[in-house]
Amino acid sequence: MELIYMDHAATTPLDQRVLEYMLPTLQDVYGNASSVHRKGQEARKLVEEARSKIAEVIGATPREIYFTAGGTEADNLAIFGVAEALGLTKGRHLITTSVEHHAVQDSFLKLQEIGFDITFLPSDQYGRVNPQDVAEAIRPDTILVSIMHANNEIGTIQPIAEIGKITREKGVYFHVDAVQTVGHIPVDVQTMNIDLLSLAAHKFYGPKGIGALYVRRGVRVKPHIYGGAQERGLRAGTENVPGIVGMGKAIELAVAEMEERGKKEIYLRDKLIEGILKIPDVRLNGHPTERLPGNVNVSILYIEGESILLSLDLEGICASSGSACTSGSLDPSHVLLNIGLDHATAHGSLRLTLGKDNTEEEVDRVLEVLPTVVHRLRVMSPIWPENLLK
Amino acid sequence: MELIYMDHAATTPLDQRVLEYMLPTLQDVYGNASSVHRKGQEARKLVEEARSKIAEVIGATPREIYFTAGGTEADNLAIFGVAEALGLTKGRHLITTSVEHHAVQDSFLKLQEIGFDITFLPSDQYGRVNPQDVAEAIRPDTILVSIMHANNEIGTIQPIAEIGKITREKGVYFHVDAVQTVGHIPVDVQTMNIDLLSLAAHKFYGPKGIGALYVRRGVRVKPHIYGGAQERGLRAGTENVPGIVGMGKAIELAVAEMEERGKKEIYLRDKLIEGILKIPDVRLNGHPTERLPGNVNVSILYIEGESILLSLDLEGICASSGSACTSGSLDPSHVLLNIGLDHATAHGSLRLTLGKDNTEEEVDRVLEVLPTVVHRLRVMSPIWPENLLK
Amino acid sequence: MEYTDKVMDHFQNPRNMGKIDNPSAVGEVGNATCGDIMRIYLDIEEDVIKDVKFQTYGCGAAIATTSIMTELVKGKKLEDALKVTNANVAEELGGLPPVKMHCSNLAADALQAAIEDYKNKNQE
Amino acid sequence: MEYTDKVMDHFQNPRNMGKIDNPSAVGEVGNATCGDIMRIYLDIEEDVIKDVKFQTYGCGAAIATTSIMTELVKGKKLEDALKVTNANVAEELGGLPPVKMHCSNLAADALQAAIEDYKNKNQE
Ligand SMILES: Cc1ncc(COP(=O)(O)O)c(C=O)c1O
Ligand SMILES: Cc1ncc(COP(=O)(O)O)c(C=O)c1O
Repeated sequence: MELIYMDHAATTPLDQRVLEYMLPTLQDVYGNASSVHRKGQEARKLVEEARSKIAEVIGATPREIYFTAGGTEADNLAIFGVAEALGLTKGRHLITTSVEHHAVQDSFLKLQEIGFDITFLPSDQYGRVNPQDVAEAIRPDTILVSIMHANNEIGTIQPIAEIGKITREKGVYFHVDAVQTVGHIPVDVQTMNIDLLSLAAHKFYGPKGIGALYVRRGVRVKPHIYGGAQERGLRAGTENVPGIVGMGKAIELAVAEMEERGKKEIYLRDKLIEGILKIPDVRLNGHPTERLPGNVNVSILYIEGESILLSLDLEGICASSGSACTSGSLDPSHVLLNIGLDHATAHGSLRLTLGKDNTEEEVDRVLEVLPTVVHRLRVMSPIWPENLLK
Repeated sequence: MELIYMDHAATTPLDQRVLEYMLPTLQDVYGNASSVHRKGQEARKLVEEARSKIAEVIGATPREIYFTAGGTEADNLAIFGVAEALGLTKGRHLITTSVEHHAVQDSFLKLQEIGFDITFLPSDQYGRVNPQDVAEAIRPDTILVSIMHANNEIGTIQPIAEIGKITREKGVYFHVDAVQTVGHIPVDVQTMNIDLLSLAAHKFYGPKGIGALYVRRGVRVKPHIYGGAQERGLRAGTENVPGIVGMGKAIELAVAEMEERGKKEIYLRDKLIEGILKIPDVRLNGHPTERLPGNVNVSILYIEGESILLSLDLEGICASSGSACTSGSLDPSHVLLNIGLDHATAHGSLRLTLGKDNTEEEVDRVLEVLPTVVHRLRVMSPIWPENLLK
Repeated sequence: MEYTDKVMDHFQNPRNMGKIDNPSAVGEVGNATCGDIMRIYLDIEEDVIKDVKFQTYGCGAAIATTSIMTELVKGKKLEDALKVTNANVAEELGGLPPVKMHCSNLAADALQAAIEDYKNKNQE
Repeated sequence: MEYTDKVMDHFQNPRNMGKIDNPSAVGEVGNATCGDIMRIYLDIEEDVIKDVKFQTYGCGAAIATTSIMTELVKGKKLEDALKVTNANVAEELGGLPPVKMHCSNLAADALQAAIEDYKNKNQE
């Protein structure tokens, strides 16, 4: 049975061209990039090349890019870093949304716990935030607005450029979690007026365990991890040279091939959505058009997500769900709840996220398998209307 | 010219057997280890195997091992994590030494800045801490003692087992930064009574960008990075599967070959030390016997460290120094200053750290080259006694 | 999820899945908010479970535990059935991931609810 | 360190390294605490630097900047020498890493100290 991987929002395979590019740093270029000697300097050179590539792609300068261990750490650094830099002087109010990734949400909950004042903006039924709401929420003591570029679960893209205009006008820092968008859709920190931007390589066919935070020149951020003087004092720890080098290569390839990949993914995505919506009692989650090229998210009524995933997995199809059983907590996805789904509908969510190597045959196979799986589980379900006790 | 790498304390080459073992996770085993489907589960399996290997080696159970992005993050997690877990209840006093790595020292300085009370214990001229000093420093409000196992600069090994007895008796958590020792000399959290232990893979021929914190069952620690539910809620972020898997393999090999590697390194180390001390006006830094198998650290009077490194590098020899010019700050190594060296002597430090693949020929070559380099720089130096103005 | 082969077998081929027309008793526990609902139909003759069927809304563990529970109690006297189920549904499955242990409790609760229903009806 | 080839050349083959017996003037700046000491010997005839030598304790950049500075001022009139050095020792070297820029200042200071010494002696 051929495996069909449709969980690219969770992680992407490492592009083999990236692996090949990384290999020297896993072999002969083993020096510590902070060492004075040639083994250190050859590593340093590759690190700085990667930094330049990343900067170029998002419209930044190399000195504005700081490597972290991933998207989560980049988000933590941005949020705790700004809170600490400005919390005792400019103010203690921060604004975010109710549909952020846990890396952002939980950082804000932590800040709230230690006495910061956090506004969680609502979203509409598609998961979109209203820029006007952002404008109205900003106060004199607001130090940061943090809003994701696109949602990892439902794929909805936020009006970042519009919000950036507002935050810039009001003189408030703007952080954007772009973990799901960099390498997939255009991101430009200049035209979008972004001050801090989080990236993670493993979402664009780069290695796991490496990410970066863009920090606009002059923006004040305190470190979150203390120690050596790496990353110009903002992020201590021996540089993950292979990770950094792989991230640089991956972003280069992703941007070069973005248009082509995007077109194909959108075509397959729309075919998938159309096909799945033919199953009765299924609803699309997320925005119908303002959504990531590869994202499909539906709620399938009367059945639970994990059991759908297991059934698909038995057919060789890899997917994900916002069901509590897969969320690592007792509740289903806060994103699904916050766009207005009830618990049962959220439990029945199914996310299929396409990548550059998915094919139309794979989409066809999913559309063949899924209705059977759904029917089988519904027949088993005590809440399927046909099974209700009279 | 053959390259002679003697900077293993900075980082080690990735063992090719480790790379081979990692390769599948850089290719076909690309799933997110937290995913329900088979691609996730095959990654999860390898992650848990690595966790078990690491646990076994240090005398822990798998559930006590938490992966981080490196030694620095492990140190930060231990120190900030305990401070936060106990700071509002048990007390706000923590004890460490004046010879810790920056990852520990700077974490404590940060805690001090936000109102914790930190005792920095002095060391003797060899960098060793007196267990009696630890016992006397412990107060009712002491929540943590953090002392490194062996010093990364001067190689001195601390009397960890003796200190562990004291902290256990007094009921105070004991954190040990074992980044320089795991895989090199025996570490056992049971016999040494250690509650938290930091590890970094790239110091024992594993990959960069991955480390771990051992947390004894029942020990209370708060997360330092917030987000997803990975690592049972203590460390958020998509698992660095290749890093974790490589770390497991590397520790397995290091422990299997520890005795053999150690014997060879000690032999070469002692030959190096003996030979270098024949140069006039050179002193050994660190303990004469209680030192890491591969560590040589000397101060070469009248000349400065970076210029020694550059000169050696031109001869193909990779080494390091505690000179300010290489420390990333304006001051020379705090370790060298805190064991009693004056600034000039600290600036003239040279560290040669041996690894498993160094040979006697390489040692001989260093002993041939170094005197010439030293002499050349001394002739250039206005503070060399022969150059002093009458 | 790290499910055992036995769990996956019961998930794929659930035993006694479906409903009983005119059952002696029905028990249902859980709700869609918490993510698991189990319904047990019993056909009881002289305090012996002649037939048992289930319907489950929930994760793989929920479906597998209900399935194996029905196997374990089928043909048993009510008093023995109550003992069996309280004990080791999870064990029978070769273990469950820690986060899924509540599922085996729920399966036991569903059976109890059904037997309770039977007793209530028979008292009348 | 990311030194240019020119820096490395001057570090490896420092020009005018050594001392002048009976110099017209000597200047020394820095101290071992901060990690750099530079000493300049001058042989001056009719306000022209006939010969210049240096000794430096310090990092690669410190040695290279002193070396190139001596090259730049040798044969120059004192007033021109003062101009040259204040300007672009670093530039001549093809740039220096940011953390090393103070070295070029120090080299300039050393020359100034030596010329100062000369002036003081000549006033007497
Ligand atoms: C939107 C978003 N933010 C942050 C993260 C966290 O990234 P990582 O898991 O690489 O730390 C992810 C992915 O998991 C994400 O999708
Ligand atoms: C003793 C010690 N602690 C902590 C660290 C930090 O480890 P890393 O640089 O891998 O984060 C190091 C190495 O740099 C070390 O030698």
